[in-house]
Amino acid sequence: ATPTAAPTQAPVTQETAGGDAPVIAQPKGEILIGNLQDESGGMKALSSALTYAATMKIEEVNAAGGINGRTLKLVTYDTRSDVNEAINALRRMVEQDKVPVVLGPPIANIGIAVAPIAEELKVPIVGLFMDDKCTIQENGEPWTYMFLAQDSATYQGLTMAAYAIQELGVKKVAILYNSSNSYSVGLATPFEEAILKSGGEIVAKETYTGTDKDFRAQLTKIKSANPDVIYFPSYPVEIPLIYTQAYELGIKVPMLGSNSVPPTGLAPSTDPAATTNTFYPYGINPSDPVLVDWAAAYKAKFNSPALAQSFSGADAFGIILQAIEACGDDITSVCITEKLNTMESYKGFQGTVKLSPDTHQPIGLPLAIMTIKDGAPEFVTWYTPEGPAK
Amino acid sequence: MTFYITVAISIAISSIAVLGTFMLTGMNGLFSLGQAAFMGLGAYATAILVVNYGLPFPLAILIAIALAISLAFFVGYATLRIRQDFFALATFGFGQAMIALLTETVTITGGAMGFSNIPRLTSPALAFISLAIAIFFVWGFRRSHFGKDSLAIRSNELAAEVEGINAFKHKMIVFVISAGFAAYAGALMAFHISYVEPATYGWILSVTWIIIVFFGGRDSLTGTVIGAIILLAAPEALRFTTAWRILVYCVIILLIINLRPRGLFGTWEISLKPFLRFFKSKKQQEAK
Amino acid sequence: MEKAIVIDMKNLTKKFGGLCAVNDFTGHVKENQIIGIIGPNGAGKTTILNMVSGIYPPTQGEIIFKGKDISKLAPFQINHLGIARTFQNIRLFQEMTVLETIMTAYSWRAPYHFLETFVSLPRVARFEKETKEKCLHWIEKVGLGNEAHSITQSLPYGMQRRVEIARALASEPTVLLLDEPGAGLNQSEIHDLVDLIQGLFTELSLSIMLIDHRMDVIMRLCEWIYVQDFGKNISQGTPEQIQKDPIVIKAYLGEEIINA
Amino acid sequence: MGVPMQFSIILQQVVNGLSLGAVYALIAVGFALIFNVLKFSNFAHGGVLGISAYAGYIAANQFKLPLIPVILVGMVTGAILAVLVELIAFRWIRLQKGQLVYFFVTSVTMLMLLEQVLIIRFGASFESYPYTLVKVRVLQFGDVTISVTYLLSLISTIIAFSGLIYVLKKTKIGIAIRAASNDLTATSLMGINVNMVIIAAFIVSGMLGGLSGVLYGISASLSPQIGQIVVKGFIASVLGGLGSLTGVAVAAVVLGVLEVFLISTIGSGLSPVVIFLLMVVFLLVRPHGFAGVSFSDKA
Amino acid sequence: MLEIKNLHSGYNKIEVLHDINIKVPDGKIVVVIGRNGAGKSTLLNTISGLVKIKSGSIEMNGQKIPSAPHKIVASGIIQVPEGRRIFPSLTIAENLIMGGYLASNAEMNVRKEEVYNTFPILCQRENQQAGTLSGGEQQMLAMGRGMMAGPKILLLDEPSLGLAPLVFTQVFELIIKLNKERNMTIILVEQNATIALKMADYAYVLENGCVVIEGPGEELIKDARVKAAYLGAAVKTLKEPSPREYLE
Ligand SMILES: Nc1ncnc2c1ncn2[C@@H]1O[C@H](COP(=O)(O)OP(=O)(O)OP(=O)(O)O)[C@@H](O)[C@H]1O
Ligand SMILES: Nc1ncnc2c1ncn2[C@@H]1O[C@H](COP(=O)(O)OP(=O)(O)OP(=O)(O)O)[C@@H](O)[C@H]1O
Ligand SMILES: [Mg+2]
Ligand SMILES: [Mg+2]
Repeated sequence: ATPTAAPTQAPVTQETAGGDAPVIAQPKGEILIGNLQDESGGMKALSSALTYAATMKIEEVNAAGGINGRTLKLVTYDTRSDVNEAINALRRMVEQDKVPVVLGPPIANIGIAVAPIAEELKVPIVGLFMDDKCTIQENGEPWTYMFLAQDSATYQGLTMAAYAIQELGVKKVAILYNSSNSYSVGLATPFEEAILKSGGEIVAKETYTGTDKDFRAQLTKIKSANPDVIYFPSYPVEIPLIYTQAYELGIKVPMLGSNSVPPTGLAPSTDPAATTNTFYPYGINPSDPVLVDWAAAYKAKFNSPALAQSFSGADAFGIILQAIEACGDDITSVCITEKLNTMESYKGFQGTVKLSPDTHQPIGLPLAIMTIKDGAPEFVTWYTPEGPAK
Repeated sequence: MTFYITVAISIAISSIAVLGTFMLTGMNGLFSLGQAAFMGLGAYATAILVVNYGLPFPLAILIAIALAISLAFFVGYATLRIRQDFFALATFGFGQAMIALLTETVTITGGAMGFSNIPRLTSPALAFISLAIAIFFVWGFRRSHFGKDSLAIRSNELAAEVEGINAFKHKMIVFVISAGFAAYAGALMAFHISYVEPATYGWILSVTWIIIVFFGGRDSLTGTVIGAIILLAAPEALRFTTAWRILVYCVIILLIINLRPRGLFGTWEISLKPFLRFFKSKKQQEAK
Repeated sequence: MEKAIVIDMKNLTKKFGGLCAVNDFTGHVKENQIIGIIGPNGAGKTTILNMVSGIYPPTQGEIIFKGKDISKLAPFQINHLGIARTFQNIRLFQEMTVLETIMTAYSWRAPYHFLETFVSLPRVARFEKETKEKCLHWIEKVGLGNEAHSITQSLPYGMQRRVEIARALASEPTVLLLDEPGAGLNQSEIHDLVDLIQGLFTELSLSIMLIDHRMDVIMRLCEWIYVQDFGKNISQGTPEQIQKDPIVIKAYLGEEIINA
Repeated sequence: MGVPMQFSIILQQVVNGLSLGAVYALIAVGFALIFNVLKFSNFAHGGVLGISAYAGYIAANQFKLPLIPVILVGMVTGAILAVLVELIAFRWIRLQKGQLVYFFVTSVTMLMLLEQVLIIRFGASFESYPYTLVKVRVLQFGDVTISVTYLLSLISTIIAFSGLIYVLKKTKIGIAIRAASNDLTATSLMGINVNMVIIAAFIVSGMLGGLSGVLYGISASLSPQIGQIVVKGFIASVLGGLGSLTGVAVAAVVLGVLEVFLISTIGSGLSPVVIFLLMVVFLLVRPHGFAGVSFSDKA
Repeated sequence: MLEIKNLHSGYNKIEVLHDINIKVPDGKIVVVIGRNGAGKSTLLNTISGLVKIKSGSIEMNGQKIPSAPHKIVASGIIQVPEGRRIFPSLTIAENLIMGGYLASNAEMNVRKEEVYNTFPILCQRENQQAGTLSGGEQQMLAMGRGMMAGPKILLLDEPSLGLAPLVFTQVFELIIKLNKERNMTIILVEQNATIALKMADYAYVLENGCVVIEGPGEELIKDARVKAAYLGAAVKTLKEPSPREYLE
């Protein structure tokens, strides 16, 4: 049952000419937008960032009178980061609540798992699942209904490899990653390939799994391999631990991280001394005053600092809204999908995003390389796999 | 396929695995924290055989079950003779090892990314009929002398041994069957949701099945099946409680087990006798 | 005609850590014979029974059953050979009825494979039915006719002992090991018990090894008695000899034999 | 491996292993108290540990308390929680004479429940103890470094462990706790208030849980799933052997050292496989665990 | 003086004891005999607070005894339960400490000496796990554990169960000694009725949860009905008269 307000009319389901699945349409009343997130599982922190960002956007838009005079409503279902639950939730929000578009989770496994379901249900999903498999099928064609609103893991891995080789001038590289985490694996693999391709050497490749919190054994081993740099694409929980433990073991080489380092930096929880020599990428430049203001409002509202996923999540949601707006009165899954494919550009926190119709991923969106000074994040430069961005 | 059918299929498939746990933990008092790993094994093995090697689905399932059974035999052989908590520990270790294997053999399994693009071959009929057959199997097993042997071993293994029951063999049979159930459920599940990843099959899932068995009543097959349906449907049914749903789910379990320590159904079983009698009397009437 | 030896225990020794519970025990049971083992508490009587029934492997020595060394066999294998026992501390199955308990003793004779339970072949049901009848017979025999469907745990102590005996009998043994069947019974119940054992003994031509502290039981039933003390055999003989043996009186019976 | 490992690296790995073992040992001893005494695997211990870790975090972060009071806050929270767990999850079943297996079931449910409490309250953001809580974080011995939080775990384990052994072996209440584990009815016939004895056991275990929660929280940062580390306690308790806390502590340390050893040789990925195989072999060779007393029930 | 008045008790829905009236004067030995399942253990358990009273009362010196088992023990009533119920994983010494849980250390040491003097084997095996003791040894331990509490009233539930004849005599001598020398009040449930009745100051016969015969010990020994049912008289053909007849 849809808990919609009085003016809402029952959504209409039309049969398309050829396909077997109905087109989801919302001709009148409130516009429902699905939100497939983890609310009770291990990835809640990342998922909440998207929910919060979307909530802020919706309030903004509704306060300004909605889109084309229609207010928006988020239909959030919990996935518990479990693919089976995610599939059920997606079906439920599409079939029962008739949402014509869905904000997807920041978790690759769920992205991969729901891609064929989205295809079946013919409902577009815009999300932060960074793995290529989420948006591109095995035959190289994009999944019709899956869209990524930030740089892919491959793109990020390549960028960091390029930065390491070209800007830091390293040769011997060590990698430490979580082999049971798709995000971590998704970043480490292209990074490693790029390093090898550009003549670098992988002197140590260490993994950890699941809930590991102690990386001393791996770091000690890495230390003994004498690398020039350590790349560790990890989740936010692990990042401060790796910094601290590497520091405690006397590792002095630069540490290359991933976009999971919170934009507010690691202080006060991490000894600033442990993070003096580090670089990590970002979709945004958090020192941009617009973003600083937005982050402050975000923190005030949700009592939780904005994460990288908050910013890119806001962009993902913004892209959805722009597509909805472009559809005018024709709020159907078909129209929204088409508009997503043909969207010229979306001006968001990450810059100007244009989704490629071939990959359903942003085209050439540069990454901000960040460093940490005295415990505070600092912007260094915009970078792409091809080198510094113009 | 609509939402409700999809959910129903998931529940039916998981119930098959729960039935395995019912035999192992409910009837025989053996706690396996690695049951879910057998499910994972079944899921991956079938998926790989069908997708990568083009084997027919039924054959792949059979091979997967055979694989699970042989592994269960190995684990059981080493641990079923010794203390029961060792069995729990060894199966826990087995589960972790299985997940590690699935995660590390990236070229075959896809590792942490999971294994995707599995054709959806599990039809509703297949799922529901499989569950019905599984129930029938457990029912028959329990009704035969194996059912009584199970209880005897569960309550006093030494006395059972002394009166001629080969407890080790019995436990092995039960363990192997339950692993087969889990593997079969895994195969169906993989071809139902068309995607598998290693993380799904951790010890928590095994424990969830154990909880379901005790929730429904470890001495009641009816209770286990109904308990499975209730608890497997609960996360979906509780969606209105939003982020609180798993908490509410836990509270319900605690309440039931506290208030009815022998489970929702205790030792009660649905009996088919009244039905049979009803039909018989009808036939007789017709004959007259 | 000399009766054949059924169980031959040769130099049995059992050590628990530093404690020598049974020290070099040699003895035998013959066909259709009741022997008794008596001795002070902790003398190692139960331990001997435990070794014969396969619960503990002997530290040293061997147990020959009809020419076969059984000292390394598992309890269930020994049971299959035809040796059944009862326990001193009653060990019944929780939550099972008397009938169910006794039926489990037949399980191992079931002619079907576990896969057959799946297709529920008629012989599965037939076996169950036959077993049930046989078990009801045993239940009747030990005088629990009215209690077949009671949960064993809710029965009083004396009846639980009978359930144990019935369970042992249901194994259709040739040798029965009874560990203090008379404990917790009053004199008139003891009387019935003696009659019961005597009856079973003649009717089924059993060989019986009996442990008890009730001299009325031992003396009335046993043909030959072994007396153990601190793990060692201190005497053996017929009841008359034992009753008069000063060593036994000193170590075990005490000056006045109560109620013998 | 081409280059032979330098000696200091090996030494460092040994220290790493012992440190990890010390953390596991502290968790395991708290877990083993209930496991050995009340004879069931109390996974709710993980939940207690998790919530105490967050309680300590609030004390340190919001109220800016120094280390010792933070630890005390954690221990008190742990004790209170453990008692609550006993009242909510176990007491009622015990009164109805439910079997031990039910305690296992409710304890896991309780672990999930407490984890959900943390997810609902703290799940949306990442928290960690202020790094200033422990002033000196590492001790340096030549090339080898030792983390101070681990050292704290080690010291706490030793203190808690010897304290526990003393209490259980030498004090009346300790013996009563063990007696209660054998036979509740007979214990009450000794004039012992059984409920109080069990509460006492849970308080002690809860305090240990709280202590390990805070220390583990400091060294491992916080997440609602932090309590799942309790499985290490479970492993150590079983391997250690029923009835022997010493065995449990040894098993925990061995587990830590083994994990580090495997990571530094075959890598973390496949080490669970090796651990599983070793576990099976060990159980076959030593069916009574590391120090398990060979107490078999007598026929 | 312990007085049980119109006591009804039992388990859940089943009432086992019906309208029991028993008086136990201070310093006396009161014996309760009866068939298996007559309710003897239930009676002792009701006194100890393990089984809930359904109606009626148990009074000590005119005062109702408390209801929680551990409080009843504190008021001086100790039960040595049927089937020993020693703590198998504790050592013998620890079992004894548990017996003297409420006593002071000094008292405990004195009593422990006594127990060890009475049962020397317990002293030798002080540090053995009680679970590995033989049946009879466990019974001695259970008796010893009961003595540790220094009770005013000792409830003994079949103390001779599984004891070798020699020890058996010792145990009964001990009971008499405790009664005569310590002036301990004793309620004894025993299957070996002859001996029990010989030492009884007063005895009750329970049948199906009712007191059917009562009287001084020697009188009951001579009672033909008691003889037939409990003393293993040879004449088994004799039809047992209904209990009602005794009451008149
Ligand atoms: N599993 C065991 N571990 C250690 N010691 C044991 C074990 N089983 C028996 N013992 C010891 O062996 C000795 C003999 O025990 P056993 O039970 O055979 O005596 P018993 O002759 O049957 O005595 P009772 O007449 O009292 O039953 C005892 O001292 C007992 O403590
Ligand atoms: N926990 C219980 N639940 C239900 N019924 C019980 C329970 N314990 C005993 N009974 C029943 O209460 C009745 C009296 O038992 P009780 O143990 O008091 O007998 P008893 O006179 O001590 O017999 P025995 O000589 O065998 O020790 C019996 O019919 C028994 O079945
Ligand atoms: Mg014995
Ligand atoms: Mg009794």
